[in-house]
Amino acid sequence: MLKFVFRRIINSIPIIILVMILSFLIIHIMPGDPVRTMLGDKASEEQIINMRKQLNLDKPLMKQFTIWIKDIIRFDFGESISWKEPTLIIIKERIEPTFLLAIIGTLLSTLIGIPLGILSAKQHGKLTEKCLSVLSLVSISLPAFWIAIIMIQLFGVNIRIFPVSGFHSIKSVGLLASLYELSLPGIILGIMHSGQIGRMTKTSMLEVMQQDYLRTARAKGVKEFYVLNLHGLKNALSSIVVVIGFSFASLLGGAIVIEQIFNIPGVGNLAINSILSRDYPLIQGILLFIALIFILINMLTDIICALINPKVRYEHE
Amino acid sequence: MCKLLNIENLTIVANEKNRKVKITDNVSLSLNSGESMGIIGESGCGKSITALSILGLNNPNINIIDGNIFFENICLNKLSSGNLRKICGSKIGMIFQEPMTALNPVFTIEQQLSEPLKIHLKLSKSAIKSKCIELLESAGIKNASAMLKYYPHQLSGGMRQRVVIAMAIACKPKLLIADEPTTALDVTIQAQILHIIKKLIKENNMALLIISHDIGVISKLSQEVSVMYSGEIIEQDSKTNIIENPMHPYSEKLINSAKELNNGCNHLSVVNGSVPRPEENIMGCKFAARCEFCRNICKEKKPSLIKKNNGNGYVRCWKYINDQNLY
Amino acid sequence: MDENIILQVNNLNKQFRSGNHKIQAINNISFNVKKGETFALVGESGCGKTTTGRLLIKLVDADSGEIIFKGTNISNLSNNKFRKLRPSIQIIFQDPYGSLNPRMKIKKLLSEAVKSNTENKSDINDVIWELIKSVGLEVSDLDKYPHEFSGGQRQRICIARAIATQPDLIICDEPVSALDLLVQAQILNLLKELQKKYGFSYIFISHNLSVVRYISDRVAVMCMGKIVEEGTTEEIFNNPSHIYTKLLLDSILDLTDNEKSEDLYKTYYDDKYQVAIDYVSKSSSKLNWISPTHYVLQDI
Amino acid sequence: MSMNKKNVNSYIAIGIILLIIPLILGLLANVLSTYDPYETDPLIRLKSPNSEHIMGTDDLGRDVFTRTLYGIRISLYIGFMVTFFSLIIGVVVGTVSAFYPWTSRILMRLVDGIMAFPTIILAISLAGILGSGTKNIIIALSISYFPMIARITKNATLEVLGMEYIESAIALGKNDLYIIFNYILPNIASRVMVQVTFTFAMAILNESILSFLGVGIKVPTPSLGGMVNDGRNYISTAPWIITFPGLIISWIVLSLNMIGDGMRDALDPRCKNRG
Repeated sequence: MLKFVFRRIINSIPIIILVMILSFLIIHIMPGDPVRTMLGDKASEEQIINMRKQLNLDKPLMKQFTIWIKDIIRFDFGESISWKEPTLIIIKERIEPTFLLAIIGTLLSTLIGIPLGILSAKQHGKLTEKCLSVLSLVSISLPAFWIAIIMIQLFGVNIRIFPVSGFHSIKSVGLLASLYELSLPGIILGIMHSGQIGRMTKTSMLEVMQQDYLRTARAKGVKEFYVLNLHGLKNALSSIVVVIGFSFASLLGGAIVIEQIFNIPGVGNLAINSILSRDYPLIQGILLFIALIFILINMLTDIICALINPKVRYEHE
Repeated sequence: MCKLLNIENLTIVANEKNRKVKITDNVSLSLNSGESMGIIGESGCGKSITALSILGLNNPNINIIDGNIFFENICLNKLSSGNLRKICGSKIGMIFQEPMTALNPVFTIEQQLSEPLKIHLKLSKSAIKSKCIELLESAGIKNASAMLKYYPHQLSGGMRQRVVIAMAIACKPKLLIADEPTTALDVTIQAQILHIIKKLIKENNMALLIISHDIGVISKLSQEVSVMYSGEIIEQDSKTNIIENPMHPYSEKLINSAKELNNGCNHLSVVNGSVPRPEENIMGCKFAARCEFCRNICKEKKPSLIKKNNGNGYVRCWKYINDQNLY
Repeated sequence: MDENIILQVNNLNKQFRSGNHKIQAINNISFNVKKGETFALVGESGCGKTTTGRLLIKLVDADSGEIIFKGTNISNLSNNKFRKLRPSIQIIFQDPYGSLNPRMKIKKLLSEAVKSNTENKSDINDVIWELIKSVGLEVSDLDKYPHEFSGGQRQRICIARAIATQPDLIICDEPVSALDLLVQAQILNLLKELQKKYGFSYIFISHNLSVVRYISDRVAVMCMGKIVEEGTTEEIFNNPSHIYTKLLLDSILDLTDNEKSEDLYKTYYDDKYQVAIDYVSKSSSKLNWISPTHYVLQDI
Repeated sequence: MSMNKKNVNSYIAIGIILLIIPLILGLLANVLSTYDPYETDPLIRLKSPNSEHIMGTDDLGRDVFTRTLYGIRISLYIGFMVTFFSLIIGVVVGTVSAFYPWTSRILMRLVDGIMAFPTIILAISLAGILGSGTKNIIIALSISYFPMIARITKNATLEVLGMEYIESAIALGKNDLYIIFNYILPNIASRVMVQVTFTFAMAILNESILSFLGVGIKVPTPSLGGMVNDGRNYISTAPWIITFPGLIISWIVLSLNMIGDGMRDALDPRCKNRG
C-alpha cells in the first residue's frame, strides 16, 4: 500500500510541472500587452515600465519562466497588484468559507446521492427510477446562479428562514453561526451535486449488479440486503468515490457563482474579482493553487479507491 | 421414497422487449440422494437456466411460467425468498462456470468462504477459521492457511475454482449443482477439478447435477444423462446407454462427433444448419430441419417424451413412436 | 533450402514486461511450415501459442529471431514494406463476435479483403459471390450485418475474408473453440475442404488436442514459451515422448469411465503437473531427435 | 446499434422535441418578434407581461421576449461552435494519441494538464484574460471542453484497437488512414456523440455563467446569462426579467442532457439482448 501511495505521488509530478507551465503561459496568450490592459489607457509610460519590471515581463520568456518556477518552489505564488500582498496570504484568508462550503455541499450531496442512486439501481426500469432519473437530470441542468437568486428571494426575503449574504469566520462568530450563514448556499450546492453523485452511483451499481459474484453470494444464502449493500456497494464504491472527490475538488476550487451571489468572501469570489479587476499575477496564483488542490484531491481519491479495492492496488504495482 | 430433487414440467420464458421467448419447455428431471445426473446440450439450449432456476438465481426478466421444482418435497419456486435463502448454500451448493468472475474481487478468500459457515452453521470465529482451512484442503489446496488472506485476483483460474467448490460444499449440502465447472479451464486443470468434485461427492454422499456441453465431462461425473436441445429434453437415460447406444438422432450425432474427434478419424460426420433460435416458432420436432430421418410428421407435430423399449430411458422422437400411438 | 518450405522460423524470442516483471512469452522457438500442410501449435493458455501467431504476422514485433516467409526475412522488414506482403498471410481468430467490424455489411467486409490483393483482376462481384458460396453461405447474406449471424456463420465469414486475398498461409487461432461441437465439425471440415481446393498452409493454434489430431499433419507442443516436442500427428499421439505431452494426452477425457483410472487421478495431476512444469522450466535448448521428424526438448 | 429499450427511445424523442422549440425560437428570432432587442424606452420600464410585451420589459424598457429570443440564438450559436471545435480537436487528438502511442506522451499530457483545472475556473480565467466577446468565449470554452472529448475518444479508440477486427484489417494490409476512417471512427462514433451532446449542454450552461458573471458576452448584446444578471436587482418588483431567460437555459440544457442520457442508455451493453 505504501508502495502504491509512493508511486501515485511520483506519477503526479509531471502533471504538477505541466500545471505550472500552463498557469505561467496563460498570461502570455492574451492578445496585446497585459500591462497596458491592466493599467488602463491613462497609465503613463513610466508606470508601464515600472510594472513591467515588477512582473519581470521585461526579461526573456525562459528567464521569466525559471523565476516563476523558483518562486513557486519557495511557495511564493506571486504578488497581487491591487492588494499589494502575496497571493498565498490572500488565498489563506479566503479559504475558510470555501472549505466549509465544500464540506457542507459534498456531505449533503453524498447523503442524498448515494441512497437515491442505489434505490434507482434497484428499481431499474420501474416508475421510481424514471422519476429519480428525471430529477437528477433536472438537477444537473439548472443554472446554479438562477436557482440561487430565486432561492434567496424565496427563503431569504419572502420567508426569512435563511441568511442570504455574507460570511463571518468561525473565530469571530463561532462554528454554528458560520455554518448557519452557509446553510442556504450549502443546501443548493448539495442538491445540485447530488444529481451527479446519484447518477454515478446508479450506473456503477447497475454494472455491479450484473456481476457473477453477486449470484455466488446469493447461492451461498446471503441476504439480499447484504448482497447489494455489502458485496455490491463495496465494488461500486471506488467509482463513486471518484465522483465525490471530483465534486469536492471543484467546490474547493470555488463555487464561483454561488460565492458571488451569496457574497461569501471565498476563493471563487476572489477568483472572479481578480479577473474582473485584471489582476493578472493574482489570477495566475489562484489558478495554480486551485489546480494543485485539484491534483491533490485526485491523488487522495485514488488512494482511497486503492484502499477499497485491492485490485486497483495491484494493477499499479 | 421421495426424490431429492424433482423438476416437473418446467417451462421458463424470458421477457424480451415486447415479447416472451420460451427458454425451456416442459423439462422434467429427478434425482435421488447420492445420485448424479448430467445435462448436456449446446450453448443456448436452456441447460444453465434450468440449473439456475432451482435456486432462483436467474435474472429477473426470466420467469418460470409453468411447472414446479421440488427439493425434499418442498416446492422451491413457490418458497418465499427468505426460506429459499435458508436452503441456498446449506442444502444445495452451486459451482459456477467462470471462476474469474464468480468471486468478489474486494473480499479476501477467508471473508467469502466464511459467509456460508456464518449464515447457516452459525459457527464461532475460531471454528470458522479452522473449518475454512479444512474446506480449502479438501478442495486440493495445499497452503490453505496462507491462501485465506489472499484476494481472488492473486489466484489462478484453477485455484479460484477450488475456492468456489470449497464454498459450495461448506455446509455439506445434499445436492451440488455444477454449471459448466471446467469450461473456462485448461485441460490439465480440468482433470484436477473433475477429480476433486468426484472425490467430494463421494465423501459427503452428495447428489450432483452437472451441466456441461462436453460429453467427456458428463461421462466422468454422472450416472444419468439428460440431453437437451433447444429448450427440451430429447433423451434421458443412463450414461452407458447414452454413450453406447444413443437413440435420438441428435444425441447420436453429438456422441458420434465426440467419439470421432477423440479417437482420431479422417472425416467428421457433419450435421448441417444450426440450432433454431428460441424465438422461432417450431410446430414439430425442433431437430427436424437438421435430421436425416425427418419425415412429414416430424415437421408438423411435436413428439412426446416416450419410454424406451429397452430399459428405463426416455426419448423424444417420432422414429420410436409406433403408429398406434398416434391414435 | 527446401522448395516446399513456405515459412521458416528460427530462434524466435519475445519478452513482455508487466511492471517490473519480465515474462519470456516466447523462448527460442524454431519450426517450419510446408506448402499445403497443417502445422499445429498446441498448448494450454499462456503457453505462448497465440503470441507466436501474432509475431508471425507482425502484429507484435519479435525481440530476436528470424521469420522467413517464401524466402524473405520478414522479421526485420519495416511495416510499410511488409504491408505489401500481408495479404499472403491471413489470420482467423477465436472469437467470431469480435473479429468482424460490426459497422460493415458482409459485402463490404469481403470486398475490402478482395481488394487488398491487387493482382486480382477479375470482376469483384463475381469473386465475392464465389467466396460466399464456397464457405456455405447464401448470396442474399451479403447485405446483412455481422450481428445477424450465428457464431458458426460468422466464423465462415471470417474464413471467406481470409481466403479472399488468395493467401499462402492462414493462421487459425483457436478457430473453433468458441463453437458448439456440431458446428465445430462443420468448420473443421470446411477448413480441410478449402485447403484441398486452394492448397494453402495452415498454422493451427489450439488447446484442444482432439481437434488438433483431426486437422493437422504435424504438431508442436508448447509449454511456457518453448516447443517441448514436435513431430507428425501420428508420432505425437502414438509415441508422446515429453512428460508434458504425455500429461496433456492423459488429460483428454475419454467417454469410458473405467474405475481403474480413479487411482491414477488421485494424486496424478497435482503432482505430475508440477513435475512437468519444473521439467520444462529447467530444460536446455538442446533437441533430442527421435526420428527425422520428431524431437523432444532435452533435459539438462 | 439499435435503441433497444422503450424508455430509452422515449428519452431521446422527448429530448429532441424539447430541443426543437428553443431551436425554432432562436432561428426565427427576427421573424417572431418585431421589436429591436437593443431599443430602450424609459417610458415602459419594468412593465409586467401584457399583450404587447408577452414577457414584459426590463429596467431599460427593452422587450424581454425579444431579448430572450436573441439570447437563445447566441447561446445556441456559441454552444454549437464550441461543440464543433471541441469535437474536431478532441477526436483528432484522441485518435492520434491512441493510434500512435508516442504522441500520447505530449498530447495526452497536455490534455491532462488542462483537465487539472476545474473547467469553469479555466473557462472564466481564459474568457477574462482574452476579453469578453463571442469569439473569445468560443475559444475559452473550446479549450476547456476539448480535453474531455479527447480523453473519451482515446479510451474508445484504445478499446476498439483491442478488437480482433482491427487486427484482421491490419492483416489485410490496410493502411492506418483506411483503418481510422473505416474501422475506428464508425465504431467510436456513438460513444463520442454521447459526450458531444453533454458538451453542447455544458457549453450553453457555462456560456450563461460567463455572461452572468460579466466575462461573457458584452453588455448590450442580449444573452440569457446576462439578462439574469440584469434582472437580479429587480427580482421582487419584476421577476419576469430573470424568470424567462433562466427557464429557457434550463430547458435547453435539460433537453440536451436527456438526449445524451438516452443515447448513453441505448449504447449500454446492459440493455442489449443476451446472446
